[in-house]
Amino acid sequence: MLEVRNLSKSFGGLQAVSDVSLDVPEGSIVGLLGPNGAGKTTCFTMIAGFTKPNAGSVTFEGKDITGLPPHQICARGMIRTFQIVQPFAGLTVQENIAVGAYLHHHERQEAMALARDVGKRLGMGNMLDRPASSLTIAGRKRLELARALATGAKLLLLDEVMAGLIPSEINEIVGIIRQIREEGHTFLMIEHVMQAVMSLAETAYVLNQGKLIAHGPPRDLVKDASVVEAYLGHGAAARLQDEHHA
Amino acid sequence: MNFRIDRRDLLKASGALAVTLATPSILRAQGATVKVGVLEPLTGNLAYNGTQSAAGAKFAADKINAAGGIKSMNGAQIELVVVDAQSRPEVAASSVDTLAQAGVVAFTGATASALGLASSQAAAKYDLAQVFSIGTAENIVQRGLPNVFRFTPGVNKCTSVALENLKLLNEGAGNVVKTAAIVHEDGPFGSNMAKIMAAELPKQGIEVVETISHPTPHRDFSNIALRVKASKADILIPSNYINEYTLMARSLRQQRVELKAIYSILGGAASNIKFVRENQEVAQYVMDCNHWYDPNKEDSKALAAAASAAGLDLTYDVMVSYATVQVIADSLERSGSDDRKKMLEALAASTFDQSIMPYGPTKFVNGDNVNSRPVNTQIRGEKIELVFPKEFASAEPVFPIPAK
Amino acid sequence: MKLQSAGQIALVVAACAYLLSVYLMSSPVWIGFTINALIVAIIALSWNITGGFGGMSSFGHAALYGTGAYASAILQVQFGVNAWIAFGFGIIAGAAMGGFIGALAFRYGLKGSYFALVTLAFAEVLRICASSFAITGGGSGLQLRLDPGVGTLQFPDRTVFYTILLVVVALVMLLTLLIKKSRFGAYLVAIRENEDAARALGIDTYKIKVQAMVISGAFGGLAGALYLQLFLFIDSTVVYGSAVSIEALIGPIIGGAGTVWGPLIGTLGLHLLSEGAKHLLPNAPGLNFVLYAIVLICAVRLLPRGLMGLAALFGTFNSRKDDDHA
Amino acid sequence: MSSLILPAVLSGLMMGAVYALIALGLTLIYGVLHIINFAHGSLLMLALFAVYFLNFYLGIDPYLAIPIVLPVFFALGYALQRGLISPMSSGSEQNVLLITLALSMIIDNLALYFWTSNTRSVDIPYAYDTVEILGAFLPLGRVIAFGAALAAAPLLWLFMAHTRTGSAIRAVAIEKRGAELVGIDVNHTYAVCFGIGTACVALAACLLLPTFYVTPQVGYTFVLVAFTTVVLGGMGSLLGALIAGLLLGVIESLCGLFLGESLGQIGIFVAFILILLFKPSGLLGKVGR
Repeated sequence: MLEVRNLSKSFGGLQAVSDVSLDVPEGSIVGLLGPNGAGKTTCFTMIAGFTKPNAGSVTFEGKDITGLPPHQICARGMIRTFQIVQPFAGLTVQENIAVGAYLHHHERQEAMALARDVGKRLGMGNMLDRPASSLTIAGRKRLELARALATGAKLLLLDEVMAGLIPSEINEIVGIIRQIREEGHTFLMIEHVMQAVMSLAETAYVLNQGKLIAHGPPRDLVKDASVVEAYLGHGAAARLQDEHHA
Repeated sequence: MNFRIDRRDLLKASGALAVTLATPSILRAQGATVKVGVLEPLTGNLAYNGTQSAAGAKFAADKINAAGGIKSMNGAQIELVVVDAQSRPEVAASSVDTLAQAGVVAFTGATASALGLASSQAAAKYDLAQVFSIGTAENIVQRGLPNVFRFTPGVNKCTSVALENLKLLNEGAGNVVKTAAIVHEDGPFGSNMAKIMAAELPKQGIEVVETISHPTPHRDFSNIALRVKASKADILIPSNYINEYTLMARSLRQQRVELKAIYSILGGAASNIKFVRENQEVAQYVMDCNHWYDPNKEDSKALAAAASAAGLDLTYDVMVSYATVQVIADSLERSGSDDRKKMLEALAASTFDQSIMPYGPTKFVNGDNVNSRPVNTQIRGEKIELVFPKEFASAEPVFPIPAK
Repeated sequence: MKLQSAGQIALVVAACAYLLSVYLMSSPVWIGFTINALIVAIIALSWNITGGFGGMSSFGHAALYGTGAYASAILQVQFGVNAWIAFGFGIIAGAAMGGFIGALAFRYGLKGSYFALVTLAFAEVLRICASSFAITGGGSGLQLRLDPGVGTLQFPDRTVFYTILLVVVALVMLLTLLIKKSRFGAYLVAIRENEDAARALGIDTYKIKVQAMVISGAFGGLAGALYLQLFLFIDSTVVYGSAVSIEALIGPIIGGAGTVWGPLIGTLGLHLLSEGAKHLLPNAPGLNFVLYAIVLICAVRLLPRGLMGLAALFGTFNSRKDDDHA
Repeated sequence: MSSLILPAVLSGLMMGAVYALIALGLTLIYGVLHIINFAHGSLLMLALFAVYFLNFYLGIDPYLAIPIVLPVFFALGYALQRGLISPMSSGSEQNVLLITLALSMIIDNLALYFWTSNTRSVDIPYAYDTVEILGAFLPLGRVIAFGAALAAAPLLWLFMAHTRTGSAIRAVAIEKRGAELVGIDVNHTYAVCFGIGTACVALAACLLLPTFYVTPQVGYTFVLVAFTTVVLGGMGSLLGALIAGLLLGVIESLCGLFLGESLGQIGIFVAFILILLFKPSGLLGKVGR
């Protein structure tokens, strides 16, 4: 569904992303992992059209979308969310979702009806009329998902949708993502919470210092020495091995 | 603030505040009175001229009242109703409503043409006469409004009289002046004056070698002084407001511009005594064709004394405003009524020749006083002398500037 | 419009009652004063589209106002075009100027105070141009020939003009309401709150912002063209001066930016305040502005979300109706 | 005309120095507090009056008034920010705008009421003195202002770079929250910054008055140019303001020479629009938004 080939980006002299390729098959959940500053979010911004890559291509459903502006990419059915969720504060929850729904439903009544529908599906039925600014972090994360779903997107790029949540809230979101996937959506998600990635993603890619260092099923990746080193520092894999044996 | 406004809304509904708010400032109130409006910009960028004008009107009213008021109305005292046009046309127009509500019989104003155009148009709806103190734009008297009475000359007359006087002066000096540079503000007066000058000066054998317009305010006159200097003009003809005139005069001096004469037209500073005091050296011998009173009249002397007692600089704004109140008082005397329509008739029929201005008998044709005229003043020492025409002159003109 | 509280309803009722009471008072002072306030209210409503809903604070709405006034005046004075047609072109010219400024400014992603200052500069450029070229009458400005009549859009009877203005203001507010309730309005608010999130949700933010400037420009041009028909005279300072730009933003902010009624209520409130100050200090020109400014500062302190925001705090309804029935 | 180009450039530089002086204070306030101080022009006017009255009543030369006027205006600026702008605005940018607008109305109209709108200028013995440079006569007062601007901008920059107060101001400008966390009193720092900005405008007044005049409206003559200078130089950049001021002075002077003085001022604003469109961060600005 999504094919990223040899994507590269540098800011000034700093190579933020170099030569990244990844595939997201339809109906799958793919994780994008890596330590802070690895270039994950930069990848997202390029895939979703917020910044133009220096090199490489992004193909969505067989069509080249490299360098298209975000709103056009969104119109084709791929949408990103943001790590720091900021609902549209002046609007209610339902109106927030409707902003997404307006993409394919120009009439207010239709958009609001769809927004209510999506909101209910994500368990926000009782807070539709609340001002979005009154939501908790978990509520805002859900709202972010709901807005994205309301656009009718087929592929959702989720940027740390679980960061800042307590375990019970994480479980709820994991459940919701599963449910959405059942409805036929595809996910590419940046995630730090390994527990979530392990339980959700079929495959994951690991970025370090802008380069892909590993990919495969998450369960295998956590055993990969280079991945562990990237997260915990040089020599960590060896130390872990030692501890394991000790 | 919120509840205050709410309370106002309630009051308004009852109409109570409408009456109180509509009552403008009243300077005098005693016995039988007749109200005359003064519509001037007391705040905003025209505040200086507006305040001077309002002061002039007050001097006139005080003088007339002290002399027994309007005799045909049993000595009714003139009560001035002063409103602030805030240097904005829409405020000038709505101030006319305030004046009408207050029951003025006529009003004087409004310093700038833009304000006067708006106020006289608004006043036309009330058949309320506006006697223009200053209102030089010619379209003021070209709209066919029956309530417009421009007592003082407009830009066309100011410029043509200035041209005539210049011709006489130049002939008297053996036609030493052959080239001229014009520096003017880019407002209606300056632009029109420059247009007329460019067409007429060559007919008197003076070539216009440089014409420079500048905005108001303008911060730096170095370039202008340099261009005047480079043009090698014999005479500089400026027309601008006092601030710009001050800066220009300094720059001319600093850039060592040699001129045979500076001959300004409605110059903002050349007939301003404050400018003369603060800029003694550069002000000397500057000539100005402007609104000015006849210094020999008794009323003029009294005005000069009153202004000096009040610590007020005697500018042309004070003089013309004084005179317009005189004109209104004369018409009141003849109509004997505070009826606005009768006032219009009385003004239209005015032949008043007792004002402090050196004008012939007043005669309004299409609202323009055909017997108004500007005069020439010249800065001499610490004084501003009237030098032209001869019959009112307090000093002989010095032209060109004597070599040092 | 969904008013959120009894306080807001009271405020709106008070404003309407005031506007209608002007008919009953038959006082020329009040009608003249309210006419001026209503013209300002239209430019305030114009500012509200971009500044209130879209969060793009402009300091140069005079650019739109002046363009509307000058376009109409030039057509009438220099080309003898019928007043109605010229009036229409005034609105179009305002819209075009809005689109032009928006297209340039947003193309390069100007936001916040940068956008504010660039609009200010545009107004200033236009003011200088208008005072320099012959077609705009240069420094002399442009004067329409006094010729009362429906055909020339000149109404000497001010009650008639007042009624026309009321209808125009009502129409502009109705359009504002429709915008607020539309996809476009929701998009504008989304852009105001978080432009990146809006882009991610498929909103062509550049297009929406330019469109908002076009609509704002049309309202601004309308206000300018109405000013011309009322006073028949304009010059560069009168219509392109910064006083217009300030009036355009001060009313909505005090009244409540991004609301339908805020700009009107704020403008009326401020005009009443200014008139009241003049009344309280009649013989001290200048001091009335000081009083006005002091009250303004207090108002800013006490009304962080404008009059409508304050009123919303009083008598809030507990049971809110569902929004999509509106 | 060509013989006038050099003198025009020189007099443009002289005028530009005045713009830079006025913009210095504004750019400091703009760069740190992120507010557009609409009262800046009014504060300039107030300072001009202060200098004028010191000269008129006490015979103090405008240049000698600097050590008197600067501390007074620093205190005034500090008090305004601490006592009025900050508490009244509740931290909202729009509110700050309205408050500085209202403040300028108050200052302007009080000045009009108490001092009337008369044009005043100081009578000093060297009013007409000039300095001859490359065949051009430059007013002495302007040359002094030029030198002072050249000195003031780097001095202020050094102050910001190398003093404790300076680094506190910079810290607050970059990251308010973070500065708070490391124990910087943000409100105090803001007020100090506003005070320095106001003192800068007072310095500009001392240097401007010998070659200019003062009326209650005089602030408007400079305030728009000052904004332009700030943005052109890069918001918050002191050296940028200096360069931009000089550049604008020259642009204005040359445009005035070739397009006519009326249209000449358009050069300033066209330069302004162009820089905002193509390099919104300004000549020496670091961050563009």
